[in-house]
Amino acid sequence: MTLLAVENLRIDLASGDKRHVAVDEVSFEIARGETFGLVGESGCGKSITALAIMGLLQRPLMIGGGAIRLDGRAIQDLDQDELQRLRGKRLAMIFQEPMTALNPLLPVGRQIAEMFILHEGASWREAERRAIEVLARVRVPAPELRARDFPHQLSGGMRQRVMIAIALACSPDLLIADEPTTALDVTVQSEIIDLMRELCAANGTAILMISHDLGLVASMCRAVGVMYAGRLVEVRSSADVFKAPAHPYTRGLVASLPRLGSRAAVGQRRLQEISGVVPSIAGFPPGCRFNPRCERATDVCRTDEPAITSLAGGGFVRCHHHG
Amino acid sequence: MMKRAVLAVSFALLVAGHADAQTPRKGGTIRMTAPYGTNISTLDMHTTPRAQDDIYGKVVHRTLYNYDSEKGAPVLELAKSVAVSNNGLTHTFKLRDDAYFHNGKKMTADDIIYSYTRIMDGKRAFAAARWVRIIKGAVDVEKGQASSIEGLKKIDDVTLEMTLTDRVDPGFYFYNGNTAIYPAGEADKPEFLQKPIGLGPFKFVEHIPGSRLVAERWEKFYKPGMPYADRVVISIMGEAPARDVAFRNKEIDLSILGPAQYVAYREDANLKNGILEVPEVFTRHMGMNLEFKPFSDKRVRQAINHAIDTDLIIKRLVKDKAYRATAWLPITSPAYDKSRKPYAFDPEKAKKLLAEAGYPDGFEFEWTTSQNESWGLPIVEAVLPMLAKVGIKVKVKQVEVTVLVDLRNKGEFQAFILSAQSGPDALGALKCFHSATPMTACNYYRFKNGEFDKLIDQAGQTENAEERNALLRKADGIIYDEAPVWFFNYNKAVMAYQPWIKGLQANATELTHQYPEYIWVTESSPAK
Amino acid sequence: MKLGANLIIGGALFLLAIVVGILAPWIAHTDPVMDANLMFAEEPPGREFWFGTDAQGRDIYSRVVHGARISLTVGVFAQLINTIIGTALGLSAGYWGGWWDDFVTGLTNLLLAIPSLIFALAIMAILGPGLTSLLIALGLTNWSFTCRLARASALSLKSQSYVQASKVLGYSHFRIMLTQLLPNMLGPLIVIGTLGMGGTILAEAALSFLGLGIRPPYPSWGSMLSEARDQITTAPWLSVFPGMAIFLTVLGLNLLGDGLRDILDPQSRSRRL
Amino acid sequence: MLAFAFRRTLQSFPTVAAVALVVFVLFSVIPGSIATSMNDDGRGAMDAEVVERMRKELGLDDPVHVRFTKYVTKLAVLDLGTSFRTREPVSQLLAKRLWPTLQLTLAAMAFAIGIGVPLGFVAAMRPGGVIDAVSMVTAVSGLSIPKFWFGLLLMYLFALKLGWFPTFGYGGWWYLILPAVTLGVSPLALLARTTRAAVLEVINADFVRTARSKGMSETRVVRWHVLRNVAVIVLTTLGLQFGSLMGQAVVVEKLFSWPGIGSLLVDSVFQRDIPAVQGCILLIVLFFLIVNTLVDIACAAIDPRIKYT
Repeated sequence: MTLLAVENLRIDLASGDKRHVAVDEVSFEIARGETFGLVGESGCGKSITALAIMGLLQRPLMIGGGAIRLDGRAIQDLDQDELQRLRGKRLAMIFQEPMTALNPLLPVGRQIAEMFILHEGASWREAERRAIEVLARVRVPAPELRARDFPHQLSGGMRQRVMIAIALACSPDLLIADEPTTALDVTVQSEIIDLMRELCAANGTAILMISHDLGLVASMCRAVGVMYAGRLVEVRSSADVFKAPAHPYTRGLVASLPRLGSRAAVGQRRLQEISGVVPSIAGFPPGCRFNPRCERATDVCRTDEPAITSLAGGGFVRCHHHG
Repeated sequence: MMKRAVLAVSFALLVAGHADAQTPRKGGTIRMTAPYGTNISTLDMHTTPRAQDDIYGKVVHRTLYNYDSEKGAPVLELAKSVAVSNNGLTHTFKLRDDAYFHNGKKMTADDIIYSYTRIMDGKRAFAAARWVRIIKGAVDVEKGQASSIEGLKKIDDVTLEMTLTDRVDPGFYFYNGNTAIYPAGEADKPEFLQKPIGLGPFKFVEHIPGSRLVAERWEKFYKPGMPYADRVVISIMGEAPARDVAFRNKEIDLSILGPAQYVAYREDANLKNGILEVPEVFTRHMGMNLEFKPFSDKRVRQAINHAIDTDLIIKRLVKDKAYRATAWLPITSPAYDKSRKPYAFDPEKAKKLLAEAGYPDGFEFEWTTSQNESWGLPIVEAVLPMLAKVGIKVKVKQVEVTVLVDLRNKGEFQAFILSAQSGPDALGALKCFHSATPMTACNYYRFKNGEFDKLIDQAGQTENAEERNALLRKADGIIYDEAPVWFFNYNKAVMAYQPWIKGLQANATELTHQYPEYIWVTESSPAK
Repeated sequence: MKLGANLIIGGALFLLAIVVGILAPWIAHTDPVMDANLMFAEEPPGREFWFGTDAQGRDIYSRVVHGARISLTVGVFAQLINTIIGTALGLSAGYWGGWWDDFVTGLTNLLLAIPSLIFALAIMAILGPGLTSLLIALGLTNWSFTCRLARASALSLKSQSYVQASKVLGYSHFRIMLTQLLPNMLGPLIVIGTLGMGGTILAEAALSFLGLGIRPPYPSWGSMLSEARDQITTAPWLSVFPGMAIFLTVLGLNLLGDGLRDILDPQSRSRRL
Repeated sequence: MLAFAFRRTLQSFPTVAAVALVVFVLFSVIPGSIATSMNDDGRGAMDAEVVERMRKELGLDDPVHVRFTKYVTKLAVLDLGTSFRTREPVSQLLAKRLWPTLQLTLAAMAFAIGIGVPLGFVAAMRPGGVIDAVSMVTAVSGLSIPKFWFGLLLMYLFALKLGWFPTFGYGGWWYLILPAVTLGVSPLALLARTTRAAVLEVINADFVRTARSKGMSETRVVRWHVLRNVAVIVLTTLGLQFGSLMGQAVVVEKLFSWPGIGSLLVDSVFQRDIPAVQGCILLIVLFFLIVNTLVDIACAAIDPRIKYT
């Protein structure tokens, strides 16, 4: 029951006459109702992968190859009309910055109501009424009043609830959440995550969660894909990733997490950071793209690109020295 | 040169005469233009000295005299006859008994007395005071020492006695548009400025300030069968290029032409038959301040006249839209000396004269000018290199006309270039050079010549016109020789008119001043 | 792509005008004032007179070339005065705030409300036509946008940490304004200044049309164009060449300003100009 | 909103007062006078006595402080004085000119908005494309041409050669077109540029991406989410441009013999009709303040973040 399958996706960045490959050889699958996380540092390509799935890539970015299948049907080449029918209805997305992601000049109720106009042919009056219902569902107090508020009158958490309300208004099959809590206060983060998980579970909506926070993703998702410099370097179940990270980068991510309760087991190890910086897409290093920052790097890492190695218990890793 | 001028005059008269030969058509609209600025400055004629405003004045108002373009002299308009006393000072007018104001009231001697007395109101400044001041006792009213003008007496409703201070022809004074006759009392009401009432052939309808003035036929106008046209529209169009387009586009019937357009219209097969030319009574000149050291020497002033190739400027720059000035009085003046030759273009002689006067290396002077195309900057720009050739350097000071006039009146100049009215009253024009005339009046040059003064005084006392003209001719010759100005040209006014316009008058005092009752419009006019 | 084109075409046009102005005495064929020969008045463009001659028989090419000097002097210096006044007032107002800010803001609003052309017209009428008058009239009346910009920049910059740090370090206000604030707003100021120069050249032409332009006989493009307008049908070359000179130079300045904006002031796309 | 309008009126009071002062000062030192300007056709028909009498009648020779006190006390009761030239009350003079000027400026603005805004939109839709390049070069060209020359060229082309419009005159909308186009061309260019920039800014905003993610067609994205936001920016530009529009109107009105405030102002400056000059400038400033207050109200109505202050 695969809902979404991303196969060998490549995203190009055209700049002048040159083309850079921003994302390459990205493949993963999400089943109906499943939760899948995509983790990586900023600039690794996880957000544009999400935009590619939504069909929202804008020049100079474009899909360079591979396929994105929804229920087995390739959607990357669909025309705009068909894509529009998918977006919002079957695929929905929440963005990182709820302040800028909402139109400052329109009441939030109206911004939710648009969904019913677009996808369910409702009248404005009907749509406004249902917008209030949705607001209630995302546990916004006094939804009738809030619906008339403008974004700048709401708190960050409230705004993100509105975003969730918009995204889930038409009960999509897949919700893509791009760093949904990064811009929020820590105290409201978990509320939002819980809300999302709960509503999605109730609707049978699958989630593609995108974050730089491995801990958050692992706690929420069944499976995790780790991206580095435009490539997936490891795809595993969340449990496995924590237990035995296969890729040195994943290991670094895991090690940099503060973990309550597990500190005793691991001993008094200090939180680690991964040294070095993410390479720019204009100049990926030859061989393994992680090699300049990898403590295990050898000559082969500097010349040959590592191939995919399937791992026991499902998933794969892309490393010469995994394990 | 002279021949052409005379030809032009007769041509102009021919046009007018020919037009009258046909049977005038009744009806139609005359679309005039007011070309000298972007407004009609006021609807109260008494306050304004501007030629622009008198275009409206001629349409709606009337004065005691009119200027007869064919005779070249003022003629009685609101009076049927005038008797002059033996001493030449008291004039008794028999007024028209058929002239009605636009409010239906009949004109009487009271209206004339009212109008002239209003003009002399000492608390207010009416430009026309300059003319009315010739009436005995008018000055006392102006100074507030009397409430009525002593020299104006009503004998009965249609008889008016006017006593003057000097032996002059009152026609030269009371043909001026700003001495218009108003119905007694009306002009003191504030609404008069919004809806003026006059005696003219057309009745005021509307004035959109800055755009147009409309007047319609006055049915009770005193000349039988006149006016011919139903309406007069005066469009206010100060921009020559816009006027040019509008005329070619047949949106206006009359347009004053500048030099550039004069050439173009003359060369255009369609337009060349609709050009009316008149030698006007204006003398364009560079006035010199005789108290400025170099200019105090007659030889320097003559040298300047010799150094400038005036004919060339008239031919090439002014495009023959002018007649070479041979002295102060214009061609149409009865005192004009036809035999006089203008200063010859002779730089060598100019240099010699300068050397004799003690300026072998020339000198520098400041020349105040406006932007006017006919008597301003373009002329100055053409003269600069000519004066430079004889060693005279010129510093150009460009100002607005308003400022130029102000500076001239205060005597704050070394030289200026302007146009001055030099007719039709020859005596009045030459009086400006009389040493008794103060600088503030019009002797801006501070000209002083005993012989000249004597001639002018004599002429003022002479009754016989021919004798007087002979004296004035001689005086004009002194001006020519003394050269307090650079004699540039007499204006040739040129007006383009559409083929359907008939009955235009070649008015030498100002070509745009048309008595509109004589104008008629043929069927072919596109205007309704 | 297009950004570059703006900059190059605009810069080239402006540079051309400047070079022509500088080289005027060498590349002009005749003296623009004294070489008037009425025998050759209103000759159409030809081999001897490239752009034809004017009513006084002066070579229009030479006058256009010399006109570059006057027109550019007016454009550059008047705008420079505007920029200096606007920056000084805006910068100090934004930095100091208080009554001074209120005063400057009021002054700016005043200037915005009186159309600058009308203000300039009044000043020209008082001072009389001439180059100095023009510089004053156009230089004192067009600084409101610059002032608003400088003030807004100063307001946002003064809370930045490095400016705060300079304060802590005890730098004088004057030094902070000059060394910390000014360099950071230079980009947008240059853009506004470049665009303003074009406006100033056009304003000079408008004043000439209204009869209060440059002091003759030295030519400016605006006065040439204005003088030639009567002959626009009979001798079109009289107006075409000075008109094109104005058009191309101002076009160049506008393109240059746009191009500079893309480089120097990228975030200001929609700043209310 | 009424309270806002009221407060704005109060706030603009110092501006109006300052304008009155500046204008008074400027025109008390101007050379020449109404009396000498009467001779501006070079006929010299004003004699010295009349000039002197006129100066006295109009109080031109009074000391500055006397004139200023007179001016201010009159102004305080909204009396703009009497025109030196026509001897009418200045308010009456202005009233006659108000409607033509409103017609002209509104028509010019309508032209500028009607063409400039769509042009900016089209250009922004494909930045860097051919349409963008052509429309922006056109816009910049409109900004670079001397107004009176442009007006003359229009006159020749559309009145004389093609005969589509009358050359001059005041009447129906037919007469309005050429002057309005002449006047509107530079605000058009500015609006096109501003709109383009604003659209580019808005179209790349996050909330537009959100709108797209909802499955909205581009037309709806523009209609529902771009237009409003662009409108705020464009409106503000419009308000500020109004001042320079009134300045340009001076040139255009003179060229086309349009009976508006602008041509009255130029006449009055040249004829030294100082009360009329003062009245015109005050009216223009008032115009500007009203338009900008309206713009602010409109912006506040569109943008909930703007408070009436």
